[in-house]
Amino acid sequence: MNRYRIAEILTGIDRRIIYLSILLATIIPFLVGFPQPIYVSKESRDLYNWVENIRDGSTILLTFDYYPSTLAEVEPMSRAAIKHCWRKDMKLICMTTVPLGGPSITERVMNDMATNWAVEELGAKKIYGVDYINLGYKPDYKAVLMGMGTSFRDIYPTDFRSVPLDSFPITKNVDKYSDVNFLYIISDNGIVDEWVTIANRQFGIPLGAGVTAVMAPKFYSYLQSQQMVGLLGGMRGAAEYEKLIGSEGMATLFMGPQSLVHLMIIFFILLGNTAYFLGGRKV
Amino acid sequence: MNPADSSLIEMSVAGFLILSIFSFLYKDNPFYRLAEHIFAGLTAGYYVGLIYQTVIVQQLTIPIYREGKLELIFPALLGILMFTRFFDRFSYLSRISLAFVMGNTAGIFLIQQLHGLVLPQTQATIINPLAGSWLLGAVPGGMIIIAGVITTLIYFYFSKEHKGVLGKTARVGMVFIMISFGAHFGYTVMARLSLLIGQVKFVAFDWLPRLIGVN
Amino acid sequence: MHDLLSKRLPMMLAFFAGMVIIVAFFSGHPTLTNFRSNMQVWVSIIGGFTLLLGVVSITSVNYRRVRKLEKDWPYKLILLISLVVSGGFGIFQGTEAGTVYDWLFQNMSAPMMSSMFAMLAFFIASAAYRAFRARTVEATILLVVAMIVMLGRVPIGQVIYHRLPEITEWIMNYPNLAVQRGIIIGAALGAASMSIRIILGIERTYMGR
Amino acid sequence: MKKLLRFFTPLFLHPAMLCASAGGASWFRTDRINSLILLIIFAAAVLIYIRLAKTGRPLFIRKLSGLDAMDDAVGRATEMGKPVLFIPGIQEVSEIQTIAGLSILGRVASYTAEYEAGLLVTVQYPVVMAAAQEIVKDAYVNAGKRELYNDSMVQYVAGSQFALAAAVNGIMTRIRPAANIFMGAFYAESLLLAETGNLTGAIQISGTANPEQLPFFIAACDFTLMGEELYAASAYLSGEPKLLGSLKGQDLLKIIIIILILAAIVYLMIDWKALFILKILETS
Repeated sequence: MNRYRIAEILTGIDRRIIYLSILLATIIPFLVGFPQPIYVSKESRDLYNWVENIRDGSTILLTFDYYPSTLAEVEPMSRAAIKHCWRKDMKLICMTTVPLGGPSITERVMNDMATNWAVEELGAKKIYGVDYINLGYKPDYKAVLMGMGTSFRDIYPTDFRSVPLDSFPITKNVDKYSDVNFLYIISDNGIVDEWVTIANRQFGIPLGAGVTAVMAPKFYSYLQSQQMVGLLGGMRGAAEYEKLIGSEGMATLFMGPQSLVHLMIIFFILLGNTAYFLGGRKV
Repeated sequence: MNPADSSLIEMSVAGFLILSIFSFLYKDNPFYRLAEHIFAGLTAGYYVGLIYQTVIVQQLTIPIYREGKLELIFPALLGILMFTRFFDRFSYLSRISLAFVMGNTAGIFLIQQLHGLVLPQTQATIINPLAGSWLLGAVPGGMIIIAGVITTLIYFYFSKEHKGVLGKTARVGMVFIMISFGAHFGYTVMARLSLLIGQVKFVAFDWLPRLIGVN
Repeated sequence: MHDLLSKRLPMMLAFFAGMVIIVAFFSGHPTLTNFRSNMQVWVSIIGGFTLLLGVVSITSVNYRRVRKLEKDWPYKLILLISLVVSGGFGIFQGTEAGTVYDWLFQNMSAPMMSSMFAMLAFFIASAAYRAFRARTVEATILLVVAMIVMLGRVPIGQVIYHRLPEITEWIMNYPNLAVQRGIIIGAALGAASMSIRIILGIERTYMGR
Repeated sequence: MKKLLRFFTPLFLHPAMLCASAGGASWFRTDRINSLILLIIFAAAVLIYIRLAKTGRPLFIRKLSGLDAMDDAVGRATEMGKPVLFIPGIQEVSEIQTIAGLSILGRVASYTAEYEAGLLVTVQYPVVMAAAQEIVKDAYVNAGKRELYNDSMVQYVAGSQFALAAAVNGIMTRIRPAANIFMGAFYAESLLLAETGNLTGAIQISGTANPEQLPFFIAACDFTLMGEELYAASAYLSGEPKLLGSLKGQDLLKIIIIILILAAIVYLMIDWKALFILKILETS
């Protein structure tokens, strides 16, 4: 059998076999367990330390800027962030700039954390309007971010449930960026740029972000220019944060399958290239 | 999704739709098309509910009635003007609202880019090239950053032919760009796989075991 | 009159709105920043109506197909029914947790949207095998770095070679950072020149001419 | 009415008051003067270059290698007797990338007209279809090959992102185009298109400004226009003054930035106490 023949056989593999092997690679680690030492990167540690050093009981603006399509990657970040903040008894003002699903995801995650996690871990429910609030969504994110610099109430006359902001203790004395201590962005899209260039640069509020791995490489540039205090990149970043706050969750669990599928993909790239070179660099 | 809170019916609805979408991997089929159309319909419906509550009720009705902010009728009219684009004869009227929004966006954008990005990013590049990380030996990180930024800018410089020194610099820029895109590539693969893992976990370990009564 | 409404007024408004932002930014006087803030409320409200444009066009297109019983009309009918149900409950019952609207989203839209993107994992695997070839020097560098990063960012990479996470971190923080910065500056200049053209009325492509 | 007046008053008051209290801290933020200077320099550069381009002064832009490759691809298609497939992205015509893609389509169409190679364009929106038909027709008329043009060269493939990818993949495997050209805004489907194209053995040339899709195009295509190169290519091909002028203005600023960085670093290396340089660029 000459090398061209081998190359031909290799290129002839049906794509469904590849799909199946990927599927198996995601399932097996759940069943057998996988080694998962997690190395905490500097950008995650910086974010953790920054939040850790904020005074207990401060007010934080937490965003849910993501679509349902990336839930698996970013929801663990939101949960880890909420845990960290609530352990420090911080007040969370939540909002979203994503029309499709943003407000509903905020509702679900916040309510779940407030009623389930808070009771288990902190011993008491977190109360809507006192410990947290969901402002929901307003159209045209640029206008929203700019307008909030002057007054939250102009843009958000009410919360997501149409109750005026003045009727909640949490927002009584909060009406612009300078009234909150930190901006915690969890996002799966380019909105992070707007937060950095509007909220951070023009109104001076410090900001940290958890983003999907697709977005992450870009934001390293903002770390070094100190436009951002820390960064969580993808599920891996979430796992690192879970390790930092000492509460292993979904992201840590997912690192097992993640390891194995990465190996699979690398194997496929190498195999494909072997076929390519054996076959005389022709497709 | 928090499977612990959901009933079996809820999980089954979700699980069925997930499998319908994934069936596209085999080939285009009626289940996929059904899911696709339900999805498109629900998405449009989601917008209707969302805009009604957050804009019509919260941004218009409540402020106008409770606080007497009558001037808010104008943006509402400008918004309605947008719909003239469905009528050929009057479609030009929609430009009025559109231009107002575009002007505002452009103004914000302009300041964002120059003040929020160009200045601070330039400033952050002015660093001591000899300081910084000596990790991986040889070249300090600061030098890498300076060289990378400048050669990348040169690569995207279009006013001169890439020949001679300029060509060599641009070539270096190209290598830098490929390293960065390699990182991007790795990260993107990582992201897509994470999403798959999330879905597989729901179907194979939360929903199916409950459906067949193992759990 | 037609010329005024279709061309001159829009251009004047774009100029006015853009200048308000710029002047308020450099002045920082409360009168101006408050005015700017009010303007943002206006823009946000108009933005809401813009989002509905898509809904109107999707409804009319599909309604026409159903009425003419074109091919695939049952699918289009299902689309319309989903739209009416979700939108109707959203308007009459509300959108917060516990409503039908919320239920439809959490149990139907969200899982489907997640799956759409999760499907890409399979496509990437297949592309990794068939299309990602070291055919040029550029592609080779790209693939090698990609493999290092993919290993360096998962626990198994650390097991294979203990310095892989550090190497990955170095790649992200130095060469990657530098290139991203170059791209950010270049793109920022491009976006800024576009904005200048819109404010000054040189760029009117968005108006559909 | 009163409320309305109150809303608009600042506008009328402003210029007068600005003059009256020029230099006063409350009407001008001196800490932002660096941004103002940058804005003025940049706006001036862009506007002057646009004016120059309008007067017909030739402004040089280097030719991009991807464009040459496009000519070769059309040539190859002619030899093989197979068509060229062109996709101007999957966005509406209001997206700048789509516009750039369409202006590149004009060039490709004039080549296919000249060499009498087949051309197939697939689009996702009706408006883009109308625009693409117009552009292709123009190219064929200008090349004196009106009789070779027909409207079905531009095909409307409706539906979602993945439905489009599936349909185009079908077309690719059936007619096996000699060359696939992807120019415009692409998202997750980039991977699907490029992979299938690769499998059918076509020459593939791509261009997009969406950075997260670029790595996939680079790995799977023969030539890729990256980010700004897409815009440069469209300015080069369309020769429109506003695009050319802006590109030149941006180029000038890039050079200024490079010089600024280098000069500041050298100065800082000589005298590390000269940190005021960094202060000049400080934003607030």
